[in-house]
Amino acid sequence: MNLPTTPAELLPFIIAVVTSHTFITLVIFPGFIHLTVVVMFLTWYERKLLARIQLRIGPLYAGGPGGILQPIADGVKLIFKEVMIPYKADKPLFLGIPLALVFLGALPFAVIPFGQHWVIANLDVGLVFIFAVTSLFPSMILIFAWASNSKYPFLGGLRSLFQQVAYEIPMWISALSVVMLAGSLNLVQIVTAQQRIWFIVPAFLSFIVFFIATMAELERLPFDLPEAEPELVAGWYTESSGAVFMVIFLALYMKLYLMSSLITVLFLGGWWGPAFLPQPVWFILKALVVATFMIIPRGVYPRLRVDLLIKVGWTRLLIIALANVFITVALLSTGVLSAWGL
Amino acid sequence: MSAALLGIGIYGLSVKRNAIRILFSVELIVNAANLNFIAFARYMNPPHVSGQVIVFYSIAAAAMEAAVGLALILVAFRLNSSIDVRKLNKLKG
Amino acid sequence: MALNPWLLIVIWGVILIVLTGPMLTLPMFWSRRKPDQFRDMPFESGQVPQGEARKRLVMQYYPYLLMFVVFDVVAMFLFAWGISFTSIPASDSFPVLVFLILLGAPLGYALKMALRRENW
Amino acid sequence: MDLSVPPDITFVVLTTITLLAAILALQAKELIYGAISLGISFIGIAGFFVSLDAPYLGMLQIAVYVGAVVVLILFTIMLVRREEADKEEAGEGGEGAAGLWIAGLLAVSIAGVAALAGPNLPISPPATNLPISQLGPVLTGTYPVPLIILALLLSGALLGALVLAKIDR
Repeated sequence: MNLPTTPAELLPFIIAVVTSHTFITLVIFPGFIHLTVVVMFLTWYERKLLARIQLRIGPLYAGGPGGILQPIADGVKLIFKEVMIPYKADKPLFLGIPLALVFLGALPFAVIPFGQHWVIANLDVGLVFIFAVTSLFPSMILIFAWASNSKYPFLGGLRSLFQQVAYEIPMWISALSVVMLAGSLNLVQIVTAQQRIWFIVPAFLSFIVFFIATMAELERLPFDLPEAEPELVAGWYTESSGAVFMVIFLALYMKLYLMSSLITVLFLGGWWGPAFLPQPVWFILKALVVATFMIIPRGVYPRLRVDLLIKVGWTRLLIIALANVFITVALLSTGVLSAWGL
Repeated sequence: MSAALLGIGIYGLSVKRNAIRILFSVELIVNAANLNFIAFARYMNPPHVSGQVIVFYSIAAAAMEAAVGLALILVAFRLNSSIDVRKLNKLKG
Repeated sequence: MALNPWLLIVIWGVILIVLTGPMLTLPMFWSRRKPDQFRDMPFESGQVPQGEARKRLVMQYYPYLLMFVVFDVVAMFLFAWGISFTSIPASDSFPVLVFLILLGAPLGYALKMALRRENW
Repeated sequence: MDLSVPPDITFVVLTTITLLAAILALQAKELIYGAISLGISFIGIAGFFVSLDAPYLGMLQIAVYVGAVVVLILFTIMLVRREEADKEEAGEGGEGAAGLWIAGLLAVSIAGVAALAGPNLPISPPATNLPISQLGPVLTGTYPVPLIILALLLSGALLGALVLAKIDR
């Protein structure tokens, strides 16, 4: 297929581009539209679920069954609200960082395989790519907190920084055992290796560590100190309003979905499932189940104290994760797992 | 390209007075060297992975250098309440 | 038609910028622009903010940050070893285990230092 | 569809980003902006690594430099923050010019040597990819001793930085 030279060739060219697999993966299915829909669904889902836990009704009036159109109403409201930029705030950073957060939250979806062929970029270093991109979040948050020139965001940003920094390492090291089992960093190959058994079985300990670390990374309760309402109002995004708030909110839910997808890929067998449903459906279902388990504690648990939180991350989780590496080494070299072709 | 990066780094190293900026310059120089390692490893015939391994170590060492350097800056700041290297010329704090 | 995956990631990034950028740039057109000293005041539960917001930080958690830098590097090394664990001879894994054990000592010391609050 | 980007364009774009960000890192008025542009410059270099068939190192670069070192730098900037520390250094005039000359001469001479030697370098075809899985065996099999030395270096750096940063009471 060549680039069009005459106007007559333009229309067939456009049709060919739009119907090509690459275009569909980029824009429609694992791409932009799918992401937007799922993230909007997640915001509604979280509110509804929490409401049920607390014997409330939750969103109801925005239209659709159970007020499922609530996110759209929220979005329209937030877009047309006034954006307040605090006095003496650093304006370019204050506006730029939220966009960067959404960008970074959505960028790793390029390498997450939603099905055998439903992946935007089949990258050889996919897992490390995700880790590299997510490791940019702490600095972004710190800069945003600094830029808003206010005390609550600054304190919240600091807490967030240390929390994410403390839990990133256990997260990586617990993912290491999965990498050792699969022998690859390519997420497609990692999922393919789980055809016979999901890695949650041979790497159960690292699943636990990864899950807890993920919760902390996402700043969800019981780890939501950076946005502890009684102390810090809304944490590092206290000063954001209107569209800025909407963008940050979107970024946070994007990250929630990203982490659930990552857990699905690493431990829950990705797209594998009985054949009566297509692969992407299985994937999304699993990711939503993981997200549910991440949301539920928010309705149930109190939060920890900040120094205890960091201490737990470094002393317990890191040690468990490192021990887990040795366990995996032992499992692999004794050949216990050879029955599953590992 | 790498040479230009090195040039910027050396310029910063020789001119700037703020210790943190000097650290920036050092990082830039190290990165220029890394880039050369990778490039030469890539254009060797046949391409060889040793260059990448060296850069692996180099990145680790540079990260450690940054950590220690920043700790030193902190100490200097605490002792002198300034991070201007031209004021740090006394041996006694 | 196999495109280079990195190129695809770049395209994905461009799509993201193009489609998410307007979310924040468009509202700027209809948002109020006249500065207002009272409405733009940082939020402090209704109090008038006092003093500088960008305070100097506390040292308390600095050692954790140092540990982060060190273990970031360690984790990347472990990944490089982990992907090929099953394909290399067991004797080659030995240095890595020594590497890990060697790092255990400073980790213990750093934790001890970090947990002692009066040091910072 | 022929959508492969010629390597020259990649090179030009990455060079522009990296160099501009590097210059900005040293010249920005606020240290925070300096740190951010340093991060951008590192990302540009990571882009170079990727385009030179070393994607794993590119990711390592981002994770270690942008993820960890820049955070450390930001934190230190905020720790030592004073009004004076933010001001752009005064009185750079004469020395600034001298530094520029030295740096310029050095860069030009290196570039000159590279330009003279460049055509003689054997350029291997880009088809031969370096698989990332090769990195591990070489790391542990061929170079085990540096690995141990690196462990000692890491330990030493961690301990040294801790002891340095400690407040003596």
